[in-house]
Amino acid sequence: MSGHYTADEMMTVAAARLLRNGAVCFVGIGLPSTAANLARLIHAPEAVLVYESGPIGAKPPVLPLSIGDGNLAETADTVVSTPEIFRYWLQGGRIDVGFLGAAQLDRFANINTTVVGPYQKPTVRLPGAGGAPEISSSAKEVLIIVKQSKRTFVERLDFITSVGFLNGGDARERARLPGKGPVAVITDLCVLRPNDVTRELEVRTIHPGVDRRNIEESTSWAIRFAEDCGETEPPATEELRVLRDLKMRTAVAHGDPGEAA
Amino acid sequence: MSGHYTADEMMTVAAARLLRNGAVCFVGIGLPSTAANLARLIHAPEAVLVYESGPIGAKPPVLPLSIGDGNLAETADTVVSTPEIFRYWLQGGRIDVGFLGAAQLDRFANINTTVVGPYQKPTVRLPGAGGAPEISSSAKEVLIIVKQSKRTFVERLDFITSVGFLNGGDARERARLPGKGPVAVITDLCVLRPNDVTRELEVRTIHPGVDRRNIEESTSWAIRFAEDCGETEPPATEELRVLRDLKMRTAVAHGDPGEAA
Amino acid sequence: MAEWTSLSEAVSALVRDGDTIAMEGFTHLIPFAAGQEIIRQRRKSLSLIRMTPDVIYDQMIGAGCARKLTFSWGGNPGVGSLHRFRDAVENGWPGPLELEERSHSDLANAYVAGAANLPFAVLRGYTGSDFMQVNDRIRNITCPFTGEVLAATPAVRTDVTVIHAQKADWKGNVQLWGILGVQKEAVLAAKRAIVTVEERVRTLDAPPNACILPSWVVTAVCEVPRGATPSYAHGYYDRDNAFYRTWDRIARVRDRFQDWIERHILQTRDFDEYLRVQRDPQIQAVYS
Amino acid sequence: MAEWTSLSEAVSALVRDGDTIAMEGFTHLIPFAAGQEIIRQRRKSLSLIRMTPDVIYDQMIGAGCARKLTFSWGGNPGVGSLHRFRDAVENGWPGPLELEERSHSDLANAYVAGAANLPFAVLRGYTGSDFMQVNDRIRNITCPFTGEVLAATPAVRTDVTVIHAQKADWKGNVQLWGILGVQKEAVLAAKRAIVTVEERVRTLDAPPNACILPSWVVTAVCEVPRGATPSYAHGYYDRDNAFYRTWDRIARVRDRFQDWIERHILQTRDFDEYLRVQRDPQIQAVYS
Repeated sequence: MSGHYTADEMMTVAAARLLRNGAVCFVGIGLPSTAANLARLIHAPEAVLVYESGPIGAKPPVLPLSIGDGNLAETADTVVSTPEIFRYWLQGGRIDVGFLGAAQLDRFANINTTVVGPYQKPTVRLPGAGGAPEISSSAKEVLIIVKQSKRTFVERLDFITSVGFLNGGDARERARLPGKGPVAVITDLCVLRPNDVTRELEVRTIHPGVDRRNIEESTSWAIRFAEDCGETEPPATEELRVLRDLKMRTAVAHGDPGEAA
Repeated sequence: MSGHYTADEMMTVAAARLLRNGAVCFVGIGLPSTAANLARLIHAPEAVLVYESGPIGAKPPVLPLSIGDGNLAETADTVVSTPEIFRYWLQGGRIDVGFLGAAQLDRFANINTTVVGPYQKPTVRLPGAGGAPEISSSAKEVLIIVKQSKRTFVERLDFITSVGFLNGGDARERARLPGKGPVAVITDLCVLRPNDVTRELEVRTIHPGVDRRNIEESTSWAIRFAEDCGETEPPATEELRVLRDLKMRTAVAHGDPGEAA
Repeated sequence: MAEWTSLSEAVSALVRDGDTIAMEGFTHLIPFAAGQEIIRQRRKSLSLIRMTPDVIYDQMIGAGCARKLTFSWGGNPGVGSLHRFRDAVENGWPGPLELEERSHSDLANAYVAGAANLPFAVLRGYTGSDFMQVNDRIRNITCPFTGEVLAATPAVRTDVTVIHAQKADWKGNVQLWGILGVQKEAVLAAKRAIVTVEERVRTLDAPPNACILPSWVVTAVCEVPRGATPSYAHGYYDRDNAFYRTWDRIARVRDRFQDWIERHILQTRDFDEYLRVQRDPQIQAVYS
Repeated sequence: MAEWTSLSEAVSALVRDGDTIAMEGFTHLIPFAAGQEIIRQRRKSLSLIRMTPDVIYDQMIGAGCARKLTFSWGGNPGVGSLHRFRDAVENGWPGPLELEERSHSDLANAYVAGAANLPFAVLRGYTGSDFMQVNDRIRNITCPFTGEVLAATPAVRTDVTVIHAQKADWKGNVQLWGILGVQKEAVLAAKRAIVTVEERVRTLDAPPNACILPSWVVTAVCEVPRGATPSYAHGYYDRDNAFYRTWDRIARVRDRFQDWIERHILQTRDFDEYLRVQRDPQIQAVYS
């Protein structure tokens, strides 16, 4: 145990713990990249980090700001072209874990990163798909890391960019998607996992200091809690030390402490 | 002019002359490779030789024995994978001239390198297609070099491996093949070109010392001679000198004079 | 064979109003100098293609060069939104922008199909997503052997592709390394190709199997040192992360954006002068 | 993660009777040592895949390992025929050999499809040829955008792929260079992969964008110096052209071939002993 830490730190640490050592992980930029690199520096030194820009086995000394930073290429086992990454490595079935962020998601862990509002006349134009549709379908399993709020945890997506469990139940299997889909969603409040039967997300562990009301008020649908719902293990001293070191090094390297998350 | 030379030398020199400087040439091993490299050493120093094993812009100091000799890779501008050669460079429409050999061909310059006799129970099992079917269809134009005899110039192919003009006339255009097909066939007796209308091969120039009877007796069909059929320019002293130098260097490098053709 | 020219001449001769144009570079080697020269020469009605529009297309869209955008991820990497892109899509400013939206995997495959002279690409993708409802150019295709249904998308072919690379030799053979993105495919899918390079060298001395574009697939090659800044050129200079953050402030407001374009691009003669303006602390004080 | 083992152990554990197996290498880096170990361990009923069967498959076919051959060019490069291949096809000796015949372009594309986990590949090919009459696995497919008709062929997927490479590091990361052929695709299209290498090194120190197969796509890696002879290993040794010519004489006659296999492969313990026999002038006098 560890004294003071932020909700973001709890989220990142909880996400990092779910990446097992040796896993080949297709890493999204931002929160997923932070969590994956934290895992690599703590318990998963043999995790293989793959970025869609082409590096395979990247071991960046500081967090990349963009998906194609030079330190990814310099530290990778090899750097292939972007078509090859998507064709041979992701679609080819070589990725154990896809690690994604999300702008919005629904109770079945489907993701929207495209638009808020109607597609042709959006209220907010989001960045779009990137690699996520094929990561979410082809990776053997998917982890999603996202800050929880009524804006992100929505009743109904305006656009399905990347699939989770579609309408739930065996819908994903019936659609013959290669991978088994999201196995966990990690937020700043809790860790959720899909129900074995309905595939609806259920809160499995609640972060220390958070109560059920907080979670319910940060979710647009009537969220369920698993029967055996417990408390998330708080960040260990070592986890916090390594995470803070990493962020500090990153801020120094990129010349802007404010943007280093 | 040049004193004594062999029919093979005449054939190689006549073929080499047809490769224009600057052309990007997809080169078959054996006779085509000899002719293409002779051209490169005489009048076509800027010809770009592409081999199906992956080298682009190969400038081998001696003739390669195999399609993937090390000197092709060492002297190339770049070496790409075999899939890339066929996908981006040949099918991609980047090849000006495909330079092919043949086991058998017919009057419309269709080629057989697959079987003599029925496919399922062949009298002679030939090596097969290699790159030829797609070279003959995708290269902007094709040159064929082959020794002429009733065994090679046949009335009817047992198997069409690589297309020339199919049944002649506009059959090739109707089949929507990307390239315009064989523009010349160079043998040890003569140079043939397709008739503008029927696309049947016609003898355009006869090598010195060869007469029409020789050619007729070396062809299984009633071969036509162009109205303006003339004599092939005999090898110049310089052409012979460079060819013989190349073959000598090749024989020394490969340790077997007998195989260096 | 590639001809060595100035960037101004290359854009003038090879980029035409209404062209379909790809300017690729995946975070690395983004051809910013060329993008700005296109703005400077006031090209219009371009159909822009790029996996990640990035700041290069935010500038071109805001400056009114674009009629259409084909893309797969339109954010400011590591910072947030592309405000000019959003303003065009959300408010039609400075003019309407038609979108053709795909996923990275799709667009990468579509470039491969273009390079390979195929009319379409096949991929495992989009199942369960809403893309097919908004893009009728994403269709299904059935495997003739297994009966499986896969996604098909049309190949990307361009009138002109522009990339930036580390170096080229005197003949115009181009070499790039590090993060390669989709540049080779984008060049091979083009009718005409412009390559800007950090430096012109006597010989490439490239390692075996390096990524080389032979001179004869390139139309014009231009020596433009730092031509990829604010992105980076592996082995030459780092990414200017501060500029990407500053861009967020510049592009957020139309007036400020227009002032920036005017002062940095339209009133400068070339990229060298742009770099001098960009380094002038007095001028830059306004934007930070 | 790849495990370092002896070649004998790798073949024993990973190659099974009846397997579909690709052993690639385009003239360069042909995994001869592995092919001979498969003969030595008397594997049967293999479905062999290789663009150019070359002498490696001539040996395996003649030794009775094969049930089927998928290929695109079956000659002895620079010499002439593969006599054991021809004898199997023309006379069914030592047993019937089913052929699945394609063009190079097709088979290269089919490996790409296998590596990319697609059930089929699309190419411009075969138009006007007789292939479709003898191979019902070459079919047509129609572009859903343009209506063009193209060729489709089934992907290659293998139980096991075997390649030879220049080097691997202690973790089993593999590097090859020079003529790359279709090896990367063949490994990625496989359930299991065996890689023999010229040498085991501490670190690869590879140039950017070198052709690397990460350890975790390889099952077993084996140090077998000269393991590609009589083909060659770029940077290590040249092609043994004389052996390719000698092979023509050995393979032309069944008895002589069987005697050679017996003496060189079945009666030797491993590839090192094969190399000693191969270098023994007294033994070799018989075959020249």
